[in-house]
Amino acid sequence: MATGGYMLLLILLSSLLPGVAIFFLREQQFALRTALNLGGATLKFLLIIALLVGVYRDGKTYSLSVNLLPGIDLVLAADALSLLFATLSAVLWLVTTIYAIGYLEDSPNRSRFFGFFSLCVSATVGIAFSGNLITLLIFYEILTLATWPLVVHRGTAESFRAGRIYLAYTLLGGAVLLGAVVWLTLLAGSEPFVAGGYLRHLSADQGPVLIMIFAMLMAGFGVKAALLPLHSWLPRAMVAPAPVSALLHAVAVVKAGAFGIVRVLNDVYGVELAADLGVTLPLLLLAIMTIVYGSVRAVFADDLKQRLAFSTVSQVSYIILGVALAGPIGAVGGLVHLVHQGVMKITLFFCAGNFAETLGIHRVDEMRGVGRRMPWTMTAFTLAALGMIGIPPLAGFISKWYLGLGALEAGMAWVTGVLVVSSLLNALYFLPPILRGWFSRREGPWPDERHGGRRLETHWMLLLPTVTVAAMALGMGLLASLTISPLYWVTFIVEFEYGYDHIWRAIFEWETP
Amino acid sequence: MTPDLWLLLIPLTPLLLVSALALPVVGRHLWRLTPLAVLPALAGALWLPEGAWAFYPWLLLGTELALDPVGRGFLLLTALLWGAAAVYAQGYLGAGPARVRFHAFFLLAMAGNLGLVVAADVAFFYTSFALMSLASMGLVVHEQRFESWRAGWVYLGMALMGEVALFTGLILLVHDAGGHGLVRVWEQPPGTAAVILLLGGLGVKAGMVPLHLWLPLAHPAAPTPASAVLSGAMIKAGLLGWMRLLPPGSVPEALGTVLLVLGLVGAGYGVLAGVFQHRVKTVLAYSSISQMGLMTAGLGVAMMHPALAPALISALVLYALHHGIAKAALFLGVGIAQRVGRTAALAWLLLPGLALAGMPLTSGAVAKTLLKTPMYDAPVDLSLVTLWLSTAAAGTFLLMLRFWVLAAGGSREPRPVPVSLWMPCLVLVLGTVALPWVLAPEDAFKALAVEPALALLWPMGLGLLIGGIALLLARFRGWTLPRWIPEGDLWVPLERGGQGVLGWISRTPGFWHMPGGGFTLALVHGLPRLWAAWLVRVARGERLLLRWETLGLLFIGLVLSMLVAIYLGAVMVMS
Amino acid sequence: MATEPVSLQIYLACGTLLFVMGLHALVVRRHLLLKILAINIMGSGIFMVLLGVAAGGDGGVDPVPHALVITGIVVALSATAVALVLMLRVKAATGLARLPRSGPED
Amino acid sequence: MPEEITTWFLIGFDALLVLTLLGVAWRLLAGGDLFRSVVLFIAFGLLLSLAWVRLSAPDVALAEAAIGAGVTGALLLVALGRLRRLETRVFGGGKKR
Amino acid sequence: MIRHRSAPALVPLMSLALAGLLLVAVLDLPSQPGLVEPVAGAMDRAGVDHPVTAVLLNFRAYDTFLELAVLLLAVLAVWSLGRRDPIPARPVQGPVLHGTLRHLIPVAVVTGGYLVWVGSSDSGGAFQGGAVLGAAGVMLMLSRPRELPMLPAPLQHLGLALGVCVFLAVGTAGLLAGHGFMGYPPAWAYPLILGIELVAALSIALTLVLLFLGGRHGH
Amino acid sequence: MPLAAVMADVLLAPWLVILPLAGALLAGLWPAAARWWGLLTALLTPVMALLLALQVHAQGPVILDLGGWAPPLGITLVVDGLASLMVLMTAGVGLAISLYALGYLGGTDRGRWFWVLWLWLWAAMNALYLSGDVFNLYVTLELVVLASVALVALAGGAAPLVAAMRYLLVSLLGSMAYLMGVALLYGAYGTLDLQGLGAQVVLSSAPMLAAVLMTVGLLAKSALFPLHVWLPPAHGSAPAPVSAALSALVVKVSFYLILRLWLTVFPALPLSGLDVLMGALAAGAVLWGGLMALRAPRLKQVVAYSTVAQVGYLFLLFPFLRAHPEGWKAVVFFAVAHGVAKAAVFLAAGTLQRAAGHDRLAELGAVMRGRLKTSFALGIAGAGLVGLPFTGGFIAKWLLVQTALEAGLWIWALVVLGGGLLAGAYVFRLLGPAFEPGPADRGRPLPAVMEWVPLALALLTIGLGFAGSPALSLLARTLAGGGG
Repeated sequence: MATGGYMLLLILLSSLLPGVAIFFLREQQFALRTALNLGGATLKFLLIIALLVGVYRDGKTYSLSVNLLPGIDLVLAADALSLLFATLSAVLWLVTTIYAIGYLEDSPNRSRFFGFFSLCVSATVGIAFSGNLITLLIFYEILTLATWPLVVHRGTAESFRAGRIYLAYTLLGGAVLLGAVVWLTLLAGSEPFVAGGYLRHLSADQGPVLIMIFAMLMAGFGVKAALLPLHSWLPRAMVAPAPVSALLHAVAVVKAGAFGIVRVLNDVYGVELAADLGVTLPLLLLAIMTIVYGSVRAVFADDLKQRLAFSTVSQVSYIILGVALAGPIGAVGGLVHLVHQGVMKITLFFCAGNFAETLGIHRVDEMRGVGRRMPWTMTAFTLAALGMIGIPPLAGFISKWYLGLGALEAGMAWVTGVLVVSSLLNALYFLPPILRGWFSRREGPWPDERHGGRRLETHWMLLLPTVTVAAMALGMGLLASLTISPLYWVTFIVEFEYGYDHIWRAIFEWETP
Repeated sequence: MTPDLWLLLIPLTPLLLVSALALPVVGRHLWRLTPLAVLPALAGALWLPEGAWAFYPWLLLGTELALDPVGRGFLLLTALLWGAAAVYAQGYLGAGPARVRFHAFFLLAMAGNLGLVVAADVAFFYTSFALMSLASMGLVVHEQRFESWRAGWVYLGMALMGEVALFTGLILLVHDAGGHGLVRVWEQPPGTAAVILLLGGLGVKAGMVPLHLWLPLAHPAAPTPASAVLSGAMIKAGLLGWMRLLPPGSVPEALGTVLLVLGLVGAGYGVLAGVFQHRVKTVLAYSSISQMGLMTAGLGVAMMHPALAPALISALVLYALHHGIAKAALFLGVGIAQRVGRTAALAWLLLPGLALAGMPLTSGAVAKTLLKTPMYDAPVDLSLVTLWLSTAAAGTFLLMLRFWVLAAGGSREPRPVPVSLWMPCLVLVLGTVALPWVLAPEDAFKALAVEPALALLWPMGLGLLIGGIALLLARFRGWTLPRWIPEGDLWVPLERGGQGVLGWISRTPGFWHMPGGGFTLALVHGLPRLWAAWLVRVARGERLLLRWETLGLLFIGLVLSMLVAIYLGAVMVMS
Repeated sequence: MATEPVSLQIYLACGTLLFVMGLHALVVRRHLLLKILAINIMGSGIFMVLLGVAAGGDGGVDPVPHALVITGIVVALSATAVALVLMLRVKAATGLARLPRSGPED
Repeated sequence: MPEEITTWFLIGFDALLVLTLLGVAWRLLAGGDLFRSVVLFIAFGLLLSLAWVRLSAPDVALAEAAIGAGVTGALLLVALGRLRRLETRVFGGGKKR
Repeated sequence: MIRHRSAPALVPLMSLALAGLLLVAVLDLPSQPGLVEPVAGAMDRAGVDHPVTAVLLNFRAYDTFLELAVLLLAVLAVWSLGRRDPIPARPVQGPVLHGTLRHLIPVAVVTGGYLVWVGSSDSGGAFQGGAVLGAAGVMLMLSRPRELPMLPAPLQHLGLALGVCVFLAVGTAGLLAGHGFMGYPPAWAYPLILGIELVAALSIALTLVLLFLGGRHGH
Repeated sequence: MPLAAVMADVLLAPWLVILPLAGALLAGLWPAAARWWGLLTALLTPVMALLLALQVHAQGPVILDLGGWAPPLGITLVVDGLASLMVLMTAGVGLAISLYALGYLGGTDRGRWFWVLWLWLWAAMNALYLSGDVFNLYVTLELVVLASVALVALAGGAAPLVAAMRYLLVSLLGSMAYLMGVALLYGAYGTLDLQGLGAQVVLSSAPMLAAVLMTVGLLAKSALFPLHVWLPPAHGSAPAPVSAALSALVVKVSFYLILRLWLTVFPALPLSGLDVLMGALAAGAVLWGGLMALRAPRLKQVVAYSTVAQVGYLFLLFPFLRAHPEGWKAVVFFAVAHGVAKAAVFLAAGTLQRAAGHDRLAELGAVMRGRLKTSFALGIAGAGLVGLPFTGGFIAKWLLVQTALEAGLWIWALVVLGGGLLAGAYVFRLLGPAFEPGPADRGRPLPAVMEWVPLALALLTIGLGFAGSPALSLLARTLAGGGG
């Protein structure tokens, strides 16, 4: 059973060890640090590819188990869902690393930054590969710890305030989560994640307790996923440097929360049980409220990054919405959005970073005419933003398509109304920057132009990752049916998860006319 | 070349060209190739075999492309118009700085328009539709005037509304059908909700009253070549969508009635609102609304009487072709008319205008005749409909009169007309005459018969009469046309109301601008203060604890209370 | 030669009272020397209780408590010695042979 | 009878001793003059060793007299002396406590 | 929270309550045999005749060892606190004291030695003897504060630690010899105990003197 | 196998007293080489402690009769899982403290005294952990007190001296209360042996009072709120290795004793009622200490108040003892985890303080940025205090919460979780200065060992994250109560 667990360990260490090493580098050791960064990121990427090959081609199972306490193990395991999230993290880490190297050129405390950055990624990958709830909790908390230094990286009073608020929320969430996990472990033991959940055998009178625990779990994971009453930390955490916002919002933190919710719903409770307990509907409603609220707030945010942050609040709840629909197609939509939102949002943050770093643009109304000055970045921004709205053929469209179908399948056609409202709101806050960027004329100089007179519109290390992820956002939608696409993968996961074998057919039935 | 690749090339070519625009050095000059991007489509429309079908499992959600007769007609129209407009744009835009941008959006919209014509599955249709809608936004606001921004916002807002309605409708269709290939979708009659959503969603694009509000704003605002394709090709996408997604026979007949009524209202209203306009392009825009109303009504009849559908559909295709070419010719002609003398201007605009009004020998005559003919065969009496159609034709003629007056009037500065302007225009003008003879020679002959010709001519006479009176009044009595209906008709009061609401929101205290909202506000500012007060209290307590009296008191107190606790515990255990 | 039961009770009570008296003084008196004395008195009270217990046994005088008390006396002496020196150092450092009423300001 | 008288006498002696002990302890802990407290403490130790004899613990009595009263007393006295000296030296003639 | 005004009044009250409870417990103590029987039963193997000494140096030798350690540690602690101050002027002045001390010291030395010796069979022992010896030393210090015939530092250290060291050595030897930690071979018990007592008494005496001096040597 | 066979016959436990004591004596007799004796002892003792733990784990608990005299008469050494775990923890932390002290104190005069006293303290703690006799425990307790008071005073200056004085008096008060308990127990049952007492104690006035006096006395020594006031000044103003020893180890000593007493001697006394009182005090400690730590302006004070808070967790012991047969193990594991983490934090704080010349949090940023290794250690160990994962603290927190929930005492679970939040707040407050903008400054030059030791201890904190099972199985070999 536990074959090749070292692979998983290696994947974890591939970011952890360089991270720790970087931590102790002197500020001036640029080449070594860059080599460690990129080496680690590339290695992780390659290892994950190897893992994928191992799982899908050779049918190997990977797991690793370390005893923590009697009856409680730290379990690392690679199933389809973990691989999805891990791959996303690995790829985006690689990209973000390049971006961050370019972004932080000449800024102080780079060693510290990259050290924690790598730690953060290690925790995220740990979350991905967690084989049971306790392991998930452990890495989830590590993530809190590793992220805080990044939030306060700039060291201003504002960032400390943001850091405090971030901590207050996440630690509280962590505490609630710990309580819930312990409680659950007492009830059902420390079982590994299993498709369909492992709580079925509990007697019926445990129902109220299970509901209580579910609520606590959702609260715990909901903090990072920025579910409605617990979202306030996120827009404030925007004071962090752009690569952090990018990774934080696209992959690491918010996704960790969403991923946790997915795990709980699918592999701990199991959708059926959750539906029987009646907990999916409240979750669904919460997700919907978050979606709408986040969008509304984004509309009124002037600061570009702030707008993106509220957009994240809204978009991450799509994932939760999808799984809370408690049907296979909705789950496809939710899970695929996990990846899609990540890629699109990271693009947006990269773009915001490019604007800020190159021209000093921070506010939406400063973006007038930026399309002419930075066409590549603006194109990337446009692609990602349109994807967020759900415009085909971008990645976000695929998510919304399945979410909509999932809602219909679940007999909740009204949810499509939510999607519609949200899409319109998304358009309302994403289109103005796009239009201003492309069609307005700039009068006067840029707020703070730094990269004037070069051949490229900005540093290549900023541009390349941005364009890459934008292309990914496009490709994931346009080529959604390829066997390497996230959609394909997610469908595979969900088929396994729900025991259906006809999803693929149900969605992709072609007949010659 | 296999149809597989060919079909894909139709939407792909413009996209490839867009990408090529981004090339470092040559990219800046590649915009000159824009007209060539329609060539695969044109060639496909002309030479691809009937029933060509291709399947691309890797694209999007699995994409099917196909070419059926309806598609062929629309493809021809689309390719022709976009090609003409592209050539025209070469000369029209000159060397403006934003030229590349214009061409980029132009190409994107072109790709969308071409793609939706050949799409044979719902997802690709929607993708193309969205691409076209959004990219045209770039065309509408291209000139960056206040007017174009206003038009652009209205356009975009309504287009997005249409998109989401379309999206939802499509999802409902797909859900019911269990697949998204068009063929599969047709197997299942659409549900009421889907029908309503699709009606509305596509109705925006088709300029269906009352969803037409964007149209009279956007068409005049856009650069002329863009107006041409907007009015000539893109609004037909709505019609095509209806034909594709709500095929007559599988939809409830009530929908046909609704479409018929809305179409007829639109046909009349377009004329009514159009004649009161004071700008050339606005008049043309209203004319489009009116014409689209006619086509909508035709489709409505087809839905009401599926037996008539085949004939009506092919008539509608022809009508769409006719209207597209004529309208595009008019728009392009407007651009030329501004540069030449009054007579020459009228010469450029006369033929397409007449065609639009249904002058015998033109495509209009054939199209109108073909459209009306099946209605005479309807199981119920549709004479009221046909009468209305004829009346609308009178209106159209009136509208054209208004158009000519406006186009020929006003100040003008003669400039040379480059070949890139007059050549496409000429092609289209000729097309208005040649079209029926090429595509449906038999029907063209039939339309020359006396009865249809009369049916076509009396409305024109009526129109001429009314128009003549008005002209005479204007000339000799100084009568001016009242501005009863503003440009964008219903939008104007809506906008005022909306501004009021927005103003109210912006006047409310800064709640919305606070990063965390009211709750967090209280949390962030209230709690720390409370917290600090608490800490001070605790520190005072600590000093108190530091005293030996307190310490001793607590020590002894602890001993005593622990004793009590154990005693109580013992009592509890005993009992 | 076991002591009379009544006497034993007297001594036991005395030991207890000495203990509490010492405790009270430790708490209430502020001079460190008095506090140190108080602790010694507490210890003496305990020793008295122990020895009282030893003398009250059934089978004669129990030698074990005696040993304990001797040990205890030595331990008390050690603690007292350290405490006295510490008191002197405190006095030298702060000028007071008592504990400040509040913590050191820093 | 004589045995009983002896018993009562002894009990009386015990009671007296105990009362004296308590009184001395009380006085010495009451504060006031530190020197008197120390002297009383030495006396207390000596009385205590008497009590230990009464409790049939001659070993302890010896130890108490030598250590409890003797050595501790000496330590207290010398500490008191040093305390006073610190007072006069550093703080210029402060008197007691 | 306790109001600090009420604290002084509350302390006696609560002390009284505690005293009452303690009295109840103490006076209520049952009459039990204690360890009289086991001690008596083990005396034949104890190596000494006096039960208290047997308890101190055999049955509970570990206690006594640690007690010596406490004493030593006390000196070390005192030393760690700083250098010694000179002894202040005698608390009681006058020639009487001086003369008395002169005669008292030899008596004390003899008494101390005797007490150690007699400890094995009767009341007395290392602590008592050591204390008396120490008292003699203290008196010596008091009588001649200026001209102290103090031992050199290393010897002081050795003398201080000797008791503990020897005790530890004997205890460890017992462990190594299989009698358990702090155990003696029964035959060797008496000489070993006596030896330990002697050394301990010396150390104790030195300790007491040094404690009296306070602080570590040097000026 | 051969090793195990040989070890089976060796009586290791006494050596754990003999070894550090011999080291202490040698260091005292040969002051110039004190540090080398100290180092030797510090290297040998952990080996011994590890062997002892392995032996106990393999063979189960043993009671050694000292001098061959069986319990009612003689003194016993109780060598069981609990004792050996504490000895092991002390040894591990002790080794780190010793190595650190090599750098921190160098060859100064004060350094010599540190070594002597520290080895005495170590010996005394080991003696206490292993002792099985209530009176013997008193003597060892006094040894611990004298050594630690002297260590606190070692810093010199008014504040440490006052702190030491207060500490001494409170400790002596506690000792006296304890001794009174011993007297009462002996008076009631005529024996001093823990097991023997445990077998006899029933619910009556004398043992009740004894239990209360001993417990409260020891509570004062272990600084449970509200008797904690002596701790922050003492731990906060002592030299860094001393602070580490006191906060990590000495506080645990009296806790250990309380645990031992209630586990072995007083299981017959009812806990229903007492558990609420103690739980309330524990919660009070967690809250109070946490709040004070949030307010304290100096690094070491914050850490000291953190100890006050974390001592609170230890005394969840009582609710757990009552409601859960295995509950105390969670608390013991917490004690171990806290010991290691707290020592690391204090040592790291000492390094920073030494480098910067002060430990005012607000002005510590530059040095924290300059001394990354140390800040890192502070961070990891701080995470251990908060109970973030992969540290022993997490496992401990997990166990506490698990125990509380298993026993149905969710309110104490809330206390633990809430306390974790407060801990998070003050630990991140400690780390905050490192992230302020500004120059990095390595401060005064320091020996490398002062940077590496805290880091190593911090990593040990992480190692403890995986020590849950071994520790619990070692604790399973603990001698249970005689009466119960």
